[in-house]
Amino acid sequence: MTSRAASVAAASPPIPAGLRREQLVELYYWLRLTRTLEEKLTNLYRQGKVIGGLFRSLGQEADSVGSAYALRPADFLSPLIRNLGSMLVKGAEPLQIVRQYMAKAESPTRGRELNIHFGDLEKGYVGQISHLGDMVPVMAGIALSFKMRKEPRVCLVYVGDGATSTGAFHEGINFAAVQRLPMVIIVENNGWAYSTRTEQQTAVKQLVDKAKGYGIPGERVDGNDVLVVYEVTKRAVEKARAGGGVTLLELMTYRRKGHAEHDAQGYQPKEEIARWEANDPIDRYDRQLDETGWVTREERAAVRARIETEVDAVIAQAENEPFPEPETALDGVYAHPARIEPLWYRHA
Amino acid sequence: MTSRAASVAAASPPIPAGLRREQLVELYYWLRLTRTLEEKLTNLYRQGKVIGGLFRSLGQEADSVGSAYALRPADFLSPLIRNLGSMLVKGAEPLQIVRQYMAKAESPTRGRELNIHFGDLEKGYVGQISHLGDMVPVMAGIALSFKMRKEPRVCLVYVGDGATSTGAFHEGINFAAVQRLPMVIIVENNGWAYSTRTEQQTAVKQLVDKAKGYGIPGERVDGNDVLVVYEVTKRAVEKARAGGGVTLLELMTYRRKGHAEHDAQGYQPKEEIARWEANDPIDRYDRQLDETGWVTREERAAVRARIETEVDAVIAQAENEPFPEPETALDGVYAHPARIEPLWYRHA
Amino acid sequence: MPEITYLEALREGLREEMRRDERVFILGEDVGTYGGAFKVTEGFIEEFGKNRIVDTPIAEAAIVGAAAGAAHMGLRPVAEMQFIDFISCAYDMLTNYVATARYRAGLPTPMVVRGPCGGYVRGGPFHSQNPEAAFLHTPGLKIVCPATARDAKGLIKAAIRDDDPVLYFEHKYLYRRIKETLPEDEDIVTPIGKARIAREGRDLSIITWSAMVWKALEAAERLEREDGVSVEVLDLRTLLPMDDEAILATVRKTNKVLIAHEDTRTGGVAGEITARINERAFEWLDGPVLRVTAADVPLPYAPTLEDYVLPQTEDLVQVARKLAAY
Amino acid sequence: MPEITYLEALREGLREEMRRDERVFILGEDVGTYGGAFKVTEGFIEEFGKNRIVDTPIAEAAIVGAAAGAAHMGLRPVAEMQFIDFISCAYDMLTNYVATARYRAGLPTPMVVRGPCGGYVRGGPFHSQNPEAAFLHTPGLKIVCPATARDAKGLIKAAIRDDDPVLYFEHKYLYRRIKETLPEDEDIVTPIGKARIAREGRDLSIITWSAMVWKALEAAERLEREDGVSVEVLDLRTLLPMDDEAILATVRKTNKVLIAHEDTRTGGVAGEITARINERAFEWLDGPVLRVTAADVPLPYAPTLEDYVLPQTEDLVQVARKLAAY
Ligand SMILES: Cc1ncc(C[n+]2csc(CCOP(=O)(O)OP(=O)(O)O)c2C)c(N)n1
Ligand SMILES: Cc1ncc(C[n+]2csc(CCOP(=O)(O)OP(=O)(O)O)c2C)c(N)n1
Ligand SMILES: [Mg+2]
Ligand SMILES: [Mg+2]
Repeated sequence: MTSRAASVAAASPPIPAGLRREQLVELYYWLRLTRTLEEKLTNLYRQGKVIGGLFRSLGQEADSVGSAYALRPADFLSPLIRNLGSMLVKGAEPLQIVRQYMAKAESPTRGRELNIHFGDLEKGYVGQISHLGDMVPVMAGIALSFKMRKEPRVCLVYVGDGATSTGAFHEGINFAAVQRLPMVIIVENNGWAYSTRTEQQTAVKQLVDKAKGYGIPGERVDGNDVLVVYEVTKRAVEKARAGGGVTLLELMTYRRKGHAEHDAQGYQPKEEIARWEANDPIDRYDRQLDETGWVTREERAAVRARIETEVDAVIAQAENEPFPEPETALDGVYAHPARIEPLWYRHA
Repeated sequence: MTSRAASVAAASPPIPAGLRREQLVELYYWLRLTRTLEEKLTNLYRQGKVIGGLFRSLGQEADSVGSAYALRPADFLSPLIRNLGSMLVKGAEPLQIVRQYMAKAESPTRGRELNIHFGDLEKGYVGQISHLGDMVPVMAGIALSFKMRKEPRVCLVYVGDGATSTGAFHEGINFAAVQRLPMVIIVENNGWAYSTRTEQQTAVKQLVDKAKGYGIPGERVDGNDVLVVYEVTKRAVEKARAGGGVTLLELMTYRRKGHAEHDAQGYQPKEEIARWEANDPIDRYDRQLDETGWVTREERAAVRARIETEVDAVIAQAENEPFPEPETALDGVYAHPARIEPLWYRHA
Repeated sequence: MPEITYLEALREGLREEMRRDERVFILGEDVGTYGGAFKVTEGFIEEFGKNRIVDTPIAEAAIVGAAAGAAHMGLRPVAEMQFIDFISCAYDMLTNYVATARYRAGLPTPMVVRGPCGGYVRGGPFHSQNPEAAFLHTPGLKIVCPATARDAKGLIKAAIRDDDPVLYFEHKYLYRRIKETLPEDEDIVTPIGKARIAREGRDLSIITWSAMVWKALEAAERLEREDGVSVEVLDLRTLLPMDDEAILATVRKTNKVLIAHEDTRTGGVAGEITARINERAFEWLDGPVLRVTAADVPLPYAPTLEDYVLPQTEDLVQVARKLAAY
Repeated sequence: MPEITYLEALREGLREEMRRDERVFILGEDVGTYGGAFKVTEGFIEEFGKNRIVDTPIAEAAIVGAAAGAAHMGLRPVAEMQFIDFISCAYDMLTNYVATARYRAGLPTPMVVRGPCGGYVRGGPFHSQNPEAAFLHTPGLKIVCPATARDAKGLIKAAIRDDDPVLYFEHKYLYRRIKETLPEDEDIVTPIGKARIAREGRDLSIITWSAMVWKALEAAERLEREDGVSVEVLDLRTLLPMDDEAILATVRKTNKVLIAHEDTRTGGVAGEITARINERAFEWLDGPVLRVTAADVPLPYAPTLEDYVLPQTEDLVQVARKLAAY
C-alpha cells in the first residue's frame, strides 16, 4: 500500500494553482469536515435535538471551501446558509456550529440566532441575517473601510441564484462597483431557489451576465471542482487586493437536498439529482487525488478518521450543555444600557 | 415665401418611420407645447405662484415626446419628473399641469400632490411618487394585467440614469423580464442625477449594458432626435405587443437646467451646457423641417402662436381659481370610509 | 362537516374567492408548484393555472408593487410574503406607494398582502415577527389579524372583497394547532373593522388579537377558577381601522383594561389603544390600562430565551390579578 | 459670537466631530461637491476630501448597509438621507440588520442616519414625513429630534459619539428659521435620553419634540396671557430611549398632560407616551392625556390642505383650555 502510494506520488503531475501538498490535504479536510458535520447534524435534527431548521450544502461543499481558501486571514467573507464550508475554512469551530444549532448558552450568539447565523470580526466572517441580499451592502461597507484605510484586505460575499433578484443585492453590488471596492461576489448557482428554478428568477441565460450590467468582470466556472474554484477565486481576490475592483464569479453547482431538511423536494427531478450525485465534488476530488497521487488514500482515511472523532467529541460536549439563562435575553440590545430593564411583572 | 416653401415641399425627401405629415406637425406641437408650458411655469415660479419646486426638461423634450408618441391610446406610461412631454402626448391638459403646480382645488389631485405627480387611468398614464424606482414594479403589475387578460397593450416606463441605482428598479425590471411582460423601459440618460454624474451612479460605460444583466435586448440612441426616438420606441413597443417581452432603451440627452429651478447648477461645466444647447432637440427638428420642407415655417409659426394663446389662456384661468377647501383633505384615504372623521378639536 | 385547521380555513377562503371572482389572483415566492412554504396555496396551480398563480423572483418590493399595478387595472391580487418578516423589504412600496395611491391619485388599489407572522415556534429574530405596529401608523392601509379558523377564512374573504389595500397577518403558531368545524354552505365573511367578544366578563377586560387571544382565554379561565374574577376577552380581529365602539363598550362594562400583544412593547399597538381609551373613556377607568407584551428585544431563538421574552399566560394572570385588586 | 441657524449648528457639530475623530465620515447622495440638497455638508469635501465625504448612487439600502459594515470595522459613519422620506427604502436594512447587529452577533454598529424631516413647507406627501413612529418600535435603535440650534449641534455630536446606531431627524422647517448664539469654546454635547424643560409651568404640561416645541411655546404664552394658565413645555429631544423620569416628573407636577406631535395620529409616538404615563402615574392624572397631532392622511401639498391637516398653535390652545378646565 504505502509503497504503491509512494511510487504513484513519484509519478505525480505538478499541483496546480500554486498549491502545496499540505494545502491539498487541508482542502480535503475542510470538504470532509463540512459534509460530516452536516451529516451528524442531520442525525441530531432527526432526534429533535436541533431546535430550528437544518440546511444542507450536500454537493456544494467545494464552492464554499475552495473560494474561502483563497482568502488571507485578514480578509472578510459573509456566508449564506449553504456556506458552512466557508466559515469552517475561516476559522469557525465545529463546536460553535453544533452549539448554535442546538441553541446552547455557549453558542456564538448565546442562543439568540440559529443555524450558521453568526460571525467573528477577529477571524473575518460576518453573521448573516435571513433577509436575502442584505449582506451585499454590508460587505460593501466593510470593503469601503479597507479602501479608506488603504488596507490590503478583500471581502468575499456569497449570494445564491435566487438572492440576485433582491433590491439589496443590486444596490450593494452597484455601490461596490462604482467605488471600485476590494470585493468578490460569488453567485452560487445551485439551480434552485427553494422550489424556484433559476429561469423563474432571471431571464439571463447565465448569471455571470449580471456582471455586464454593473460594469465589472465576471467568470463562470465549475463549482464542483475545488481546485478550479480556488484558482479562479484567488485570481479575483488578488485582483481586488491590487485595486482592480469588484469581480462576480458564478459557481455552477447543485442543491441535492431540499431547501431545508423538512422539504421533501418533490419538485426536483430524480434524474437531475442523480446526475449531480455522480458529479459529487468530494468524490471528484477523491478520484483526482487517486489518479494524481497527490494525497494518498491512507492520508485521506486518516483525515476522515480524525474528523469522525473530532465531530463526535464536539457533539458529545455540546449535547450536555445548558440552554441560556432566560434573563440573558435582556443583554446587549444596546452598548448603553448594556442590559435593559425586565418587564415590571417579571420582577415578581 | 409660401411659394418657396411649397416648391421645397415638392422636392421633399420621404418622411421616415412611416409617419404622416400631420403627425410631424403634431410632434412639433407637443415639443413646443412642452417647452412653452415650462417656460411660462418658470415665470409663475419666479412670481411665487408655483407653490413647490419646478422641474424643467429643457433640452430633453424630444425623448419624452418621441417615445410617448409611439404608444396607442390603450397603452400605458409612467412619467418621471422630466417627462412632462410624455404626459401631454398621452392626453394630460396644460390646464391640469398649471393647476397642479399652483395647488388649485380643480387640479387633477385636488391639491394633494405637486408638479406633474398625477395620472389618468382612462388616458393611460400613472401618477408617479417621488421615491425613485418604485414605478417600475408598479408598471410591471399593469403589464402583468395586460398579459393575464391577453390584451394587446404595452407599458412604457421612464427612469433616469440615477434611478437605475435603486433596488426597486432592479426588482421591477427583473420581474418583468422573467415574466416576459409587454413593457419598454426608457432610461433617460441626461448625464446627471442632481449633482451626481453617471459615472458615480454606475460603473457601466453605457446604461444600455444593464439590459444584458436582465437578459433583455437594449438599444442606445440619440435622445435629441425626435424621429429617431419615435422610431426606436415604436419598434420596441410593437415587439412587446407581439409578445416579444421587455426592451430597455437608453436615450442620450442632457439636463440643461439645474435639478430644479432652485439649483444654481454650479457643478455643471458651462461648456458642457453650451455644447448641448447647440444640440437642442427642438432647434434640430426645426432645421430638419426647414431642410426637408415637410412642415413649412408658416405652419410652425402658426403652431407656436396657437400654443402661446392656449397656454396664456390656461394660466389666466388657473390663476384665479381657489385652493381646495380644507375639509376636503379628509376625503379618499379609503374607499370605505370615503371621508375620515375630523379630529375632535376641529369640530369646534 | 369535518373540523378544519386555521390554515385549511385560510386556504378555503382563498379558494372560494378565486372561484367566485376571476379577477382574484395570487403571486409570491414558491406559491405555485410548491404551494407555498406552508402549503397555504397547495393545489391552487393545478386548479387555477399558471396565469392566476404566479411564482415570482425573490423580490418583495416587486411583488407588492406589481400587485398594486394589477389592482389599479381592476384585478384583485393576493400577494404572499413567504414569512411576514420579509414584508420589511416592501415597506417603502406599501407605505409610500400603495397606501397613498387612492388619496393622492384616485387610484383604486384593492389588494391583499398576507403571510405567516408570529413567534412561539423557535423561529429566531427573522422568522417570528409581528409587523402590525410598523403599519398601524400608515393611513390608507387596513390590517387584520385572525385568531380563529372562522376568522382566518372570514377575514381573507373580506380582505379580498375590500376595495382598499389590506394586510392580512396569519399566525403560524395557529396554523395547525387551531381547529374548528365550519358550515360548508355558509359564505363566511368577517366584516373588517369589527371586533369580537371572545369571552364575556364583568370584572376586567383583556383586549388582544391573533395568537394572544388563546392565552387570554386560558388566563380568563384560571382567573375565574382560582380567583373568581370574571374576565372579558375582546379579540380585535382588525387593527386598522380600530373598532372604537367595541373597545369603549368593554371599558365601560368592566372599567379595568389589560392590553396584551405578542409584539415588543415600546411603540407597539397597545400604546394607541391606551391613548384612545384614555381620551374617550378616562372617567370610566377604575385603574390604569396595563400592558402585557414581549420585552423590547429582537426575538431570540433558544427556547429558554424565547419563552422569557414572549408574553405567557402566567403574565396575563399576574397582571390581571394586580389590576383586579386595584 | 454671532447667531447661527439650526442648520449651521448641525453643520458645525458635524465638522467638529470630523475634525476631532478621523474615524467619522459622511456618505450620501450629493453630499460631496454639492454639499447636500440643503447644503448641510457644504465645504466638507474641500476640507475633508473625497475619502471621508462619499457621494453615493441613489440607493438608500446600500447607503445604510454600507454604513453598518464600515461601523463594524471601527469607523463612525454618518449617512445622509437626502429627504428623510427616503429612509423608508432602507427600512429593512435598519430594522433587521442594523438594529439587531449587536444583539444577535455582538457587532458594534456606531452609526448615524440623519436627514431633513417634517412639514409646514408645502413639500407634499413625500418630502414632509416624520418617520419617528416607524422606528420607535425597533429595539436596538436610538432616535433623536432636535428642536433648537443648540441641540441640533449637541445631539449630532452625541449621536456620532454614541456606540449604538442613532437616527437623527432634523426638521427642515427649523433649518433657517431658528437662530441662537452658541459659545464657540464649549464642546456642546446633548446627552441622548435626556429631555429638556423648554418652559416651566404649574397647571398643565405639553410634551412634545422637534418643530412642535415652538408651537407649544407660542401656545403656552397665549394661555398665560389670555387665560392665566401656566403651561410647562417638555421637549423630549430623544424619543428612544425615552426619558421616563422627565415625563413622570412633569406629570406629577401639573397632573394634566397634552402630547403634541406633527406626525399622523393613529400609531404615532403619543400613544406610547400615554401608555407609559398611564402605567406609572395613573393616580397623578387629574384628567385624560390628550393628543394634538396631524390628521390621519398623507400630507397634502396645497397650503389650505396642509395647514388643515397639520397641528397648529390654535389647536394646542383649544385642547389645553379643555384640559385646564377639566
Ligand atoms: C428577502 C427575502 N425573501 C424571502 C426569503 C425566504 N427564503 C429563504 S432562502 C430562499 C431561497 C434562496 O434561494 P437562493 O438564493 O438560490 O439560495 P439557496 O437556498 O439556493 O442556497 C427564500 C426565498 C428570504 N430569506 N429573504
Ligand atoms: C429613493 C429616492 N432617493 C432619493 C431621491 C431624491 N432625488 C430626487 S430626483 C434625484 C436625482 C434623480 O436623477 P435621475 O434619476 O438621473 O433623474 P433626472 O433628475 O436626471 O431626470 C434624487 C436623488 C428620490 N426621489 N428617491
Ligand atoms: Mg439557489
Ligand atoms: Mg439624470
